[in-house]
Amino acid sequence: MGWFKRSARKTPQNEIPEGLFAVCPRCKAHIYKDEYESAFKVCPKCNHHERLTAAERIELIVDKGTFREFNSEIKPNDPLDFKDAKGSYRQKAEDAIAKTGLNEAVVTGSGDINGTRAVIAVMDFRFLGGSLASATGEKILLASEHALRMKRALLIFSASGGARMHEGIVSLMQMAKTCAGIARLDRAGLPYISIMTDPTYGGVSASFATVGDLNIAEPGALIGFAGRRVIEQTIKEKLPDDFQTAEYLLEHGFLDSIVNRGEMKDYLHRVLQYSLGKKV
Amino acid sequence: MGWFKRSARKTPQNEIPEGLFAVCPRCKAHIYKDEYESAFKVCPKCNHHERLTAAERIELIVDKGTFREFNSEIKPNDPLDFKDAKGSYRQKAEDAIAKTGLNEAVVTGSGDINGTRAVIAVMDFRFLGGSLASATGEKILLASEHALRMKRALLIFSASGGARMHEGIVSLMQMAKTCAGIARLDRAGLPYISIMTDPTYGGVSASFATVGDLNIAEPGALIGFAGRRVIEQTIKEKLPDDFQTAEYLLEHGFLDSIVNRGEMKDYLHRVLQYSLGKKV
Amino acid sequence: MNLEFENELAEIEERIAELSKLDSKEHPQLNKDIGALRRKMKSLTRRIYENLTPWDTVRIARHHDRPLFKDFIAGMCSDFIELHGDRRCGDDKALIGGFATIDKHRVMLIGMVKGRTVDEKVHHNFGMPNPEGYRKALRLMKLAEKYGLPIVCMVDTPAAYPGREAEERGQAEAIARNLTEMAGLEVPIVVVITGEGGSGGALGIAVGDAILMLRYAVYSVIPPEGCAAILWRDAERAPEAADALKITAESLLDLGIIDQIIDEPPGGAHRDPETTIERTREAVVETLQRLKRQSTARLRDNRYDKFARMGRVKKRRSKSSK
Amino acid sequence: MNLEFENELAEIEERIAELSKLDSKEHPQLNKDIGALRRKMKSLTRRIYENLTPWDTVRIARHHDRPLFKDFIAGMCSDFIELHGDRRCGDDKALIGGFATIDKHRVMLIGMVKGRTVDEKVHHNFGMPNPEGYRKALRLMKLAEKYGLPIVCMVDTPAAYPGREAEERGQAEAIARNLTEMAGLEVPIVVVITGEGGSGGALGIAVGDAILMLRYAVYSVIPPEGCAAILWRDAERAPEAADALKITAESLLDLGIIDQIIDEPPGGAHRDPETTIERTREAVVETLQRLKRQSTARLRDNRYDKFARMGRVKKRRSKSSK
Ligand SMILES: [Zn+2]
Ligand SMILES: [Zn+2]
Repeated sequence: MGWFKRSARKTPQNEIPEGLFAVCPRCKAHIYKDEYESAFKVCPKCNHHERLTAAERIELIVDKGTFREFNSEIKPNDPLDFKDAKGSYRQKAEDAIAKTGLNEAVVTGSGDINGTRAVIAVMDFRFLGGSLASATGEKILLASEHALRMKRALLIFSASGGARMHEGIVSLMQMAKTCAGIARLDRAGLPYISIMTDPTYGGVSASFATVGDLNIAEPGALIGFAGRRVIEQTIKEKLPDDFQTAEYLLEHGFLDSIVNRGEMKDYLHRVLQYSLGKKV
Repeated sequence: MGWFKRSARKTPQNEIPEGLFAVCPRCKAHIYKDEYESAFKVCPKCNHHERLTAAERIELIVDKGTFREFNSEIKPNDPLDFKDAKGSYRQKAEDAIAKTGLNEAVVTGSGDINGTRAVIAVMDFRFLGGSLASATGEKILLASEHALRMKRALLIFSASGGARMHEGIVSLMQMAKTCAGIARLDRAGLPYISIMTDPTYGGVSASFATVGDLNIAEPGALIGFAGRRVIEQTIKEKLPDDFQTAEYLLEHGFLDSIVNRGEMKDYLHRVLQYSLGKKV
Repeated sequence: MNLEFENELAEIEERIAELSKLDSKEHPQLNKDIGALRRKMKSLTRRIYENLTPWDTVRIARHHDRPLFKDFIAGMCSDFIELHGDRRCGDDKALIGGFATIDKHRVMLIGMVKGRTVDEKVHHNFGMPNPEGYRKALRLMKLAEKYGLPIVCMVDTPAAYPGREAEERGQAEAIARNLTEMAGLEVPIVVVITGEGGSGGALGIAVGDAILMLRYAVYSVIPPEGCAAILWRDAERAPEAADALKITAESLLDLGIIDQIIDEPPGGAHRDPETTIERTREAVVETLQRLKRQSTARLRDNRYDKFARMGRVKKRRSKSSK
Repeated sequence: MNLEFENELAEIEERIAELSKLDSKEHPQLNKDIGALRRKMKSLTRRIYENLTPWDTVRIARHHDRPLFKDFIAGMCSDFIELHGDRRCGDDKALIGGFATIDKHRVMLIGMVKGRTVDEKVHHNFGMPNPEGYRKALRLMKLAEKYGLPIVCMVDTPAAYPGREAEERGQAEAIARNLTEMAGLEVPIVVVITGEGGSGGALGIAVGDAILMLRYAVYSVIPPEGCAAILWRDAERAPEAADALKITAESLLDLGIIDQIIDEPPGGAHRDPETTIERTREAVVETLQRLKRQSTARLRDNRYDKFARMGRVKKRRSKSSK
């Protein structure tokens, strides 16, 4: 947990030139930027799914004009008064806020998916590596409580390097906290769908992300508990190339399905029709 | 299922000479017959656990004078009017009755274990290879219903080559039938302890024998779904020597514990104290 | 691909095909001849299929062209979303399942996949599930229970796979667990035996409130070949074993093991998969409608009674007690 | 085996040992001298242990002679029946459990086993569980729930094992499942952090109604070495990280993460395992008595509230909305 700095890949967004073309970070194909953006950053050549911001994700999934955000004012806590070599966590958080325009690494709210209302949480990897901390956990718990009250499905899109070590043990506890919320939904018979996007690691994969009624992933997403480098150091061998990819997890029984970004919204809508039969 | 004829080992009882000594079928040690019998047929040299009859098992486990048998009059059914090259199933069953003095491959009843009353079912491999058939299934179901009514623990000692093919599909259905009884005990919070003795295969291992709250086995007991020979024919390779032994199953996570015969009664009594706390 | 008892049919089919190539202007009798052949074929088909031996039925149940689970999915469902994985170890390819819509009914649909080409057969392990298949099925059934969806299980497997790793991962426990859990599920369970009902491997998803069976499917505690090898020491005597084991739908209905036979078209499902699948769909829908009216507690009690009755033994006075 | 901040103590201990070998008849001052040394040692011990840094505490928590789970079992329980296996794939040696009797309380006792000798350490994988360990723990917890037994979890692990097969068998899912299921269990859960509380690997059995912690145990989201390597690019700066991470019992009590500190004898548990274990037993028994009085529904609600409170963020007006 907390290894997100290491396991995080270079954010390839930087590699996209300013001009007319975007460059696919995997296959290096040049793609018309318009085409790339309208395909929500999926490479038409190699199906690489580039990371999305929370806003992009919401635009992709939620019917236009229906998203109502919850608790956007919740900002990072600093329970440990944490400082490291490069300065204070407080400053780091302020910088992330300034950079992303978000107050935390997750955006929560309710919205319609092809007309079916659901509660949705979307993590944003740009905000401190999508790390799970007290405010992240709190927002997710509040979202699950809203879903419980309103008898709605909960959908969480994960993108995270793990727990946010700057909040120490308090961030670890968010794993138990968010799972307690999921457990209540489960007892109430309400659906919880987890969608894992690249990357989903550590404290997030070891809590709410992997205990969906359905666990879904985007193609090529990296998902795991420990980071590849930590494992290679531990076992002293090289891991296969496809280690911890969504495809690898599907083969090992941990995913219900891998869904292309372009089909995700319709897929979720279809799935919700099965899951809400008893409740609505 | 139904392969018991093949998977059954030679009954080594025949190898014990009539005289003063018994010969251990595994290590070939000569053991004073008295010593062997008073150790309930466990070899003092190599800890080989020889198969026991149902009567011997009950004597070993149940407090003297407390065993009350259920439904001893239930005898094999012949739903298919089954005949094979060597004659009718009806005759075969009559022969088994005459040979063993039992009416079926399982003896059921209630009895005390160091003073704690329980419902007990004990299979006897001598009766048509301990095969599961309609009367066996019926007796086990009735035993589970008795345990449910009386709020007692159910203990089943398995010893079986699998389903009794002479009763065809009806014998297969006993797997579902006995498991339905176990499911009711489970919902009622009542303990069900499975003790697997040599051998436990096929329709018995794939039904009540492996879904105990606790799965216990005697040392060296062979336990599996398919017989070794069937598997070797299928995969075209030799299996390791310890394949399907109790020790192998323990290592693979399917047994709570391997318990020596001499300690079994006290062990079960200890376990019952934990399992009945809520009910008695 | 013909079964030997269908040779005569195949010959007539061939003659019809030959005649159909001719020009009806040159052969004025042609249409009449073809009509006669068709009538002959129809009555012959009926005669053959009314006199099938149990062993013939086994051959039909295993027929290359018999509709497989994927054909049923395609033919019966207006929607199917496959859900993968047991969340423990793997995603079995021989036993699959997912959300499905049959008529207006949203259900969890589960079944064995055999495959038709050699590649498919290997990929799906010839329809022989490993423990992770049974565990995936259970996971999906529990999900169905949570969502209040009825469960439909379509059975077509020679057996649970008798492999080394299957044993190591607890094939016996996986099946036993399903039998135990299915007994308690709080949603309707409809089982359809569509092809081979191979022993515990079939039963592992076949504990239901209603057990339907296609007319030429079979359901047996042991394959007839295996039974013959044990009891007659001769696998060639499988036809005798098939007879003795009472494995046809007709026998199983008599024995109270199944609740309903779904009729196959004359000549069997392999001659007319479409009609077979349509009849199956109708039977499943009717059954779902009936079961959905029952309360949860009632369902579960009835399911218990159903299996408790199977092979119920009348208590008899034993000799000794006179 | 001494920690460097204990060197002075070790020297005095040595002198006492030397003096004790002398004949008190020849050295009339001897007893007085030894007495003085003992008093000095006692006060020095107190002074050292009152001024431990968090990093010192990490060293104590990992001390070779610190009582391990098996020592606690032997010292706390009048009965222990180990129950093996996850019923899926294996029997983890790093995370074990079973029925236990503590005082008059029958419980399900679960904990990590580290081992003390090299062989033991290897056998128990240094106390780092694989997924089957967490799944075994969950199986036992569900069994405890069925039987109405309280659960006691003793935590002492550097981490969940970061291995290839652990990933393949779903280490993340196994821990996540436990967090989710433990939230809903209908029996009391007492957690004791006895040594290293290593991140998610510890939390996987540490969702409880009462979280107790030995005074010199640690509990952290990341090992200080790892944190230092990431944040200071220098694992040697672990002491700073240990400080920043607030991983001692005292800090965790302040943060509302744990409920109670179990005091260790002066000089730490490794100097007096017996007293440590006895105090742990007393604390566990007291907690069990208290929790057993609560109703099931109350327990579960309280447990939810307890974790929901952790890191609760006061809503603040954001800048943008003024
Ligand atoms: Zn590309
Ligand atoms: Zn011997």
